[in-house]
Amino acid sequence: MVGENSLYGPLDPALDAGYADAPARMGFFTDTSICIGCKACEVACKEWNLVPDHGLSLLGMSFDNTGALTANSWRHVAFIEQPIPAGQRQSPPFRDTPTGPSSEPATAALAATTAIDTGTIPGADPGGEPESAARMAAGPAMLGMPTSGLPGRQQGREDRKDLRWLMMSDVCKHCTHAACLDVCPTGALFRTEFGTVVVQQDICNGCGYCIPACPYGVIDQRKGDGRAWKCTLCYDRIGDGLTPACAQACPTQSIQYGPLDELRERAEGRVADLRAAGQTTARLYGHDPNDGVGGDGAFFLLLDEPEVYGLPPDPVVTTRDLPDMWKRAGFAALTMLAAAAVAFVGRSA
Amino acid sequence: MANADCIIIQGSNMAEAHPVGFQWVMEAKLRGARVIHVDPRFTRTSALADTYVPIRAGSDIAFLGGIVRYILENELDFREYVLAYTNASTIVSEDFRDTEDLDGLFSGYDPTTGTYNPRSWQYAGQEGDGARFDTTAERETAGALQHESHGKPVRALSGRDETLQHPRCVYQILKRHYARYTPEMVARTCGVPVEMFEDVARAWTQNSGRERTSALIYSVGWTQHSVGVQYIRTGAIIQLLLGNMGRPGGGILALRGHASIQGSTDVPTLFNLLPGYLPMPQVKHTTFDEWIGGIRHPTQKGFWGNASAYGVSLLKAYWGDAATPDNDFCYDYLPRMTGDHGTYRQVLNMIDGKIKGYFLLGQNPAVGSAHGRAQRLGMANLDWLVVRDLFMIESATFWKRGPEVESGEITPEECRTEVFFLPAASHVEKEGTFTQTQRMLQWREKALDPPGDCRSELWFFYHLGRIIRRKLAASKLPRDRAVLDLAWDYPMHGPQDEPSAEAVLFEINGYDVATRRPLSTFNQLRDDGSTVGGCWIYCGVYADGVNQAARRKPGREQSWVAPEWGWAWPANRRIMYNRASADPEGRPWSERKAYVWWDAEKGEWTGVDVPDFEKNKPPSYRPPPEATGVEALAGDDPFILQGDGKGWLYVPVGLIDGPMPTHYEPVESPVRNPLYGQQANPTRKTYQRPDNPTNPSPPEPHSDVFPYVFSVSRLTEHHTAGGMSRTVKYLAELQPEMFVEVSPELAAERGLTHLDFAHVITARAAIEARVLVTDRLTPLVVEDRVIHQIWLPYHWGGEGLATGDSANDLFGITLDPNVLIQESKVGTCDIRPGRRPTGPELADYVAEYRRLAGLTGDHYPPIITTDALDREHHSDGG
Amino acid sequence: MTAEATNAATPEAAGARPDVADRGLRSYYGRPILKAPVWRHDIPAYLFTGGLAAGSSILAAGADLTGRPAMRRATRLASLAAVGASTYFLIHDLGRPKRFHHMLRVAKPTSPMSVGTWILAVFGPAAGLAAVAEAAPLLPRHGVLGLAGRALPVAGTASGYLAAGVAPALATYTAVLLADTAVPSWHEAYPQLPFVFAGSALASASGVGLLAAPLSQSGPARRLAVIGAAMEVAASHRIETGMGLVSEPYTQGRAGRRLRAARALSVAGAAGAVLGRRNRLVSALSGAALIAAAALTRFGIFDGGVASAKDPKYTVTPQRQRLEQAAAGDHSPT
Amino acid sequence: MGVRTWLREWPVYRQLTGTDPLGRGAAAMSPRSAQLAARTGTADSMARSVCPFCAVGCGQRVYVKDGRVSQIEGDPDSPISRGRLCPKGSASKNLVTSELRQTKVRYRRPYSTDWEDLELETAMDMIADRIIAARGATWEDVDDEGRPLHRTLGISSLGGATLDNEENYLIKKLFTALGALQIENQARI
Repeated sequence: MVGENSLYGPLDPALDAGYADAPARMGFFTDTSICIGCKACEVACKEWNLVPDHGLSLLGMSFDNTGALTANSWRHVAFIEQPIPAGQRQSPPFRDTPTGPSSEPATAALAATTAIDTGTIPGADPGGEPESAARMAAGPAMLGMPTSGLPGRQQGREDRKDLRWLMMSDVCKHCTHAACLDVCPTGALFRTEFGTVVVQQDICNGCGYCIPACPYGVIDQRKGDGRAWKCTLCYDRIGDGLTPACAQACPTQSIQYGPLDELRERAEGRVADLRAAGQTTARLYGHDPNDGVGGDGAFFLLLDEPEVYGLPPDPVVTTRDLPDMWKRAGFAALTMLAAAAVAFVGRSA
Repeated sequence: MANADCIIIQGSNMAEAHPVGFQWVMEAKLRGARVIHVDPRFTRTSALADTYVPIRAGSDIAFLGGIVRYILENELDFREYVLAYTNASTIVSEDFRDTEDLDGLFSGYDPTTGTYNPRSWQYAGQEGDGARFDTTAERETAGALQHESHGKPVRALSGRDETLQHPRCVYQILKRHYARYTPEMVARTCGVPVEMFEDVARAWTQNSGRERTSALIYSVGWTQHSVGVQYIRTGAIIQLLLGNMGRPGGGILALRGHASIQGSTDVPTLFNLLPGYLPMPQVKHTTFDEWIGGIRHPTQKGFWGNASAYGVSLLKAYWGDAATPDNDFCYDYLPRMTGDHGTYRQVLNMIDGKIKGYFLLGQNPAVGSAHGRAQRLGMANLDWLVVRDLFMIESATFWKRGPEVESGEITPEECRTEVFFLPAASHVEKEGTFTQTQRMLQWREKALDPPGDCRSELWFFYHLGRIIRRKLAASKLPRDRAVLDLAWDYPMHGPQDEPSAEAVLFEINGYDVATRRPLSTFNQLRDDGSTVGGCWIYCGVYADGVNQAARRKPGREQSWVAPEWGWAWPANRRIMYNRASADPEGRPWSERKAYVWWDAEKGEWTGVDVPDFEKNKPPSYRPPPEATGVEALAGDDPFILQGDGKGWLYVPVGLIDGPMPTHYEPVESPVRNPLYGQQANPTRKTYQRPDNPTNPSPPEPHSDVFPYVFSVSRLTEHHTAGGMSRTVKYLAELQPEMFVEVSPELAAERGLTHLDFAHVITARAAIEARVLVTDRLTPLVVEDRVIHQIWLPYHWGGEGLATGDSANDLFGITLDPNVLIQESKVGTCDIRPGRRPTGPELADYVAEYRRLAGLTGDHYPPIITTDALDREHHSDGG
Repeated sequence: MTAEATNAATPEAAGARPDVADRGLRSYYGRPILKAPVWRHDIPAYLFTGGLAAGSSILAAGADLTGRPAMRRATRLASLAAVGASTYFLIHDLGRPKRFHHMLRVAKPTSPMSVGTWILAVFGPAAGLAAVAEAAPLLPRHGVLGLAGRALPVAGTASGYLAAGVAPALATYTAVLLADTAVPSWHEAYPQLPFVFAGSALASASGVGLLAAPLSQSGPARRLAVIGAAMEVAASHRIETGMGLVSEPYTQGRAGRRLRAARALSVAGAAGAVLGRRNRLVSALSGAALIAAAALTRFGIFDGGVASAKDPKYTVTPQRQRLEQAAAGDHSPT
Repeated sequence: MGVRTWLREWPVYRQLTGTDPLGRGAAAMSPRSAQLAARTGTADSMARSVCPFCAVGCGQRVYVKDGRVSQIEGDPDSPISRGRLCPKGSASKNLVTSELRQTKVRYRRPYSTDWEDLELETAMDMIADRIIAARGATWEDVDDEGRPLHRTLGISSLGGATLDNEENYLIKKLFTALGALQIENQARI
């Protein structure tokens, strides 16, 4: 049903997509604070969905050799090493050890230039932004200590106080307002009764429009195949009451699957616990129905700013402005006709 | 484990090597447990721990010894538990001399054999028993492996001092032994800052006792050392002193790396063991009785009292009707050990051309074993080699590809080894049981038949035996009787004539010969030949004719102990020695930690687990003086497999390198032992020959040629030698290339750049890898100098999708004297930027390093580096 | 690479003092957050031909109305050729060209590409018939064909007007097509983009008129050339300067070069159209310039967007600023 | 297919007549999506197995369809693993179905530079002959003091840590009867 929030704002996507009596909206809650970076999610996903391998390339991005979400990697585990104290740690490990400056900013900057052939288009390009990569690795610690700059500036012993190793399993966000779905000209991308967003491979003709439309850079085109691919939240499994492959495999339940409402509740509690335990940087990402995409079907608990994990800090679905866009186009069209009229009326009569 | 209040993980990278097991650590953490990780390198385990403590590889005993001292000096031990359940109060012989007196040696050392005479280590009044223990032979035959299930035989009765004040009681001896392991000494030796050490000591002790328990987790980070067994012993001493053994949330958890590595020692494919940890006879055991006599002490307590029944039942299982009381149940058919026949001895014998044929069964020593070069050269000098694997592994193609072929040391045209590659069945294409790391047997159902020529080992060995027996059928040779008399008919099924695994499991379980009724517990085994039992500790897995290992009652439908999932030995007990979870009177130490207890009304032991104790023996039971075996166990002797029913803080007999753990430097170390004049384990097993050089260590000169400490271990994404992961595209791509991790400080010192190539050199080999510069490695101050450590994964080789040099090529061969496990977790090396030389230049390059290190001719590092012995002789008046 | 990257890691090279560095851009190993468009040259080419077809039909209708047969003939044929090319480009760009007809499965107002498909479905045949009608004079006077010959001009005129009616939509929806993406420099440009495309559509069509029509008939084309070029230049100027950081990609690299060239050619073309009104050659040259300008504009705009998607800073920085402004009011953690 | 049904299945028609005017969900659903189901549900058989990698012993469910393994995933019933698997365990299907997996006996004769094919029966027979020969050539009956040895040191074996207990039992039983003492496995490595 078309409603005022059909393009922006809180919404029950399944109802909006015409499912009269839809089941509860299902989704993922990925708690990065208990992720052990084992990548079982990446493998379990590929095994179930028969996704091709993404190729052999050592990226030097800590233990991340996948690089990004692509048509051939529907789960991607990010690794970030930061020379700062992790909130829970009770004694700084490297205190009194003869350590010099941290290497992380420099290694991250080098890693920013490594190339990957993921067998997809555009896949995962090297960024050419070594400086921002360096700042990612430096971590937010300096905010707390204004005197020190990026680790690496200071010299001498006991420079590295501690080490924090962030790990996060990224996935398609299954947005409430999914730009990829709305711009799809064939209806290949569609909303399921569970509120998830799926590419129908018997329909997709590889027009590629969904790819620049996604504010998270998730969906991607597979070389040779020509079609667009991404996480389906295991549409075939959840239809049969099974758990998606990645969530079932996850050894520590960093990836949790269930009704979105329950997950959001659980997540709020988890953040509170972590904050109480001293993890002041813990925050939720994508859980808010009032955000730019109407809330994500797959949301996260993060320990640092979103962009550090390769996520946009404040994504807004492009179709929010679509009505304005059509209006502007309309003006331009009328202007064309007017211009033509003027041109012909001129002295011809 | 989820019930622990504190979890100390040391010598293990659990989150990476055992991710799914790690879920229980995370659960405990969510319940508020403190998780501490002690490791040379910051790993994915450290990332999830509350506290990470960087430590110098190979200095764990110094660290743990420091904890022991902290406990004893501050009297933080769980005294009631210690008094009741350990040998703390036992008085030791007055002849005993400690490392305190002998600069790192214990009394009884014999420089000629490099072993101890443990006579002086015995309990007071039992010195004679030491003589029954031939340490030299014990070392050669890795005798200590039997400790997997029981201590060495000792007599039950011995003097005790319940006040623990007697200067020669175990408690005081322990206190004196560890007196010098002060926090400052720990800092000097391990590079662990004092306050970090004290933080760990505080957490460990404060989370132990009546109300709380701490768990200790280790894995091959501890076992693969020249003093590996003593690492574990030190952990055991701490857990006994703190009363954490046999209690929920406590104990020591050994994480093992292979699906059935526990099973492969229970039902061993090891030269020195027979099923159920019965020792393979030594040549001196000419009769059955001598053999059994070597296992059990005539007056000992405990379940090993019945060793003869276990032995006879095994021989009956092997030779069936041919085994009779008259012929000692075919005891003569058993081969005899005359020394070390271990895998590394074998490899060196191969190089020397003494071995004709070699079977590799799902094993890839060319990559997975220490000193890969020796492994490959050995295989290149065989008559024939049989490789059974899923994939074409490096050990099958050593004659075609590999470093030696590259360097010209092996050329196919001149390599005589005849190689058979037989494709194996995968785990889904055969049925059978795996024994996992907590001794649980789980039955695997068969999903489908193996493809093509692929077959199970069960098929291969059954039919191989069948063919050999057919070929020998006419033989009159006495040596062939053992083969022809073998009980070797198992039902077969399926298109491929697969033998029945259940029939084999039935035989392992054991049955009554007359009725063929399966036995339900090893107490039913007899030594009169009336019972068959293929592996006594597994007796009960087929109780009531039901395959107990195949039980799969969903975990959520039973208690957290889940006794109806699979079957654990012994007798389906999930926590061994769990009698210790109750106090001497049989009451739980605390409600919070209740596990099993004595139910006075019913007159039986009960609880959430199967009591690891005789069901109806009351706590008050005291055995008659003449009693032996099980009967001799008192109602408060929880350690039912130990000779005296107690937990051993001090091991009077059974260990080759001393009754108490002592810090020795790794065989290859950049520093002098800060604690004693004795540098390294004086009883370590060495093979001093030119093709097995050892990097020099202090006090030897030239140790600076190999200035860095290196360690190797696993990644989550790969499995051991990579045969099951580098061949799998979804795993290969996750860690596509061999790499080496270095600290930024070392990178600066050696000019190494992130992602560029570097190569690592030891006296054995030089290998190359891509550099990962990371803060996860940190230099440490040891003995007032900076020690750099580097780390490499050992998964790579020349075959498969992701290929690279093998880290294990860097190691030489030096073994722990107790179990003959090699030291492959720590060594010294040099690292240089750029790729290693190739072809013949590679060999020259390594040779040049040997020359610089003075490793020319046949000079080898001395075993003894203290003059304490001479001094002792003089004091004894020569 | 190594050296420079290492330097880059130090704040000096990052051009950041510590306190600034903290709030400076951060990213995941510098990798893009967005996926750049996978479209090849077909799409910018289509943007151009689509506009050309649209403009031409408008001009053709005007010429028809005001009795300028030569100009009518030229623009109708140009329109058919352009819409033909458009169809080719659209199908050729598909990952699965054989499935192009799946575009007709749905009609989605939320999808500019779907809307465009239906627009083309109407415009194409109409423009085609109008062009075919130009063949009427070639037909024999008598018989069935003769009948057709007499009917065609009427039908041509009718369908010509239909095409002209749809044409403005065809010329401007492509602006929405680009703007309705997460590509920062395209999306932010959505208010101006339709005018850029409308203007250059008119300019390029008048270019055809100037090229093909005799001086006597090309008056309107000249006026339209000036108006169109003016619209195009004015609107692109605002895109290149008015959007802060996300304007940057339009001024740098290939996009910058192409847009600067386009502007020069537009101005020259418009000037030539006016000044060369008595010179066939000058007129033809300015016509060609206007057509080239239109093509370069589309390619330039396209390149600018792609560049903005490939660099995380164009994604993160504006969003950060938005958040900081929002947080300026309340300090509740995000 | 009549024009009618064709029309009724045309998403545009469904958009105009149904509950999904924007063509986002119900109207756009394809026939394939409409009857999509998990392939575990349609498997011919399911075997309860155990992960072959490390020693934690995680439960696995192995699904077979048309004589091929169609899926391997964690067994939620297992109290050890609760249905979870690490990346290696999760890659088990790839392990058993890998194109690199060897399914034919390969034979390399002495001094040869390459592999050749060999029948399984022949290979078994050749290996049996070699064992008997090696055993005969290296048999030790007694030591120099006349004490029984009853063994051969001419044959070695390494492996077992990834094998079943039943397999290890037969290996030890046969080798022991043959007097082949030098049986070792990963436990010592």
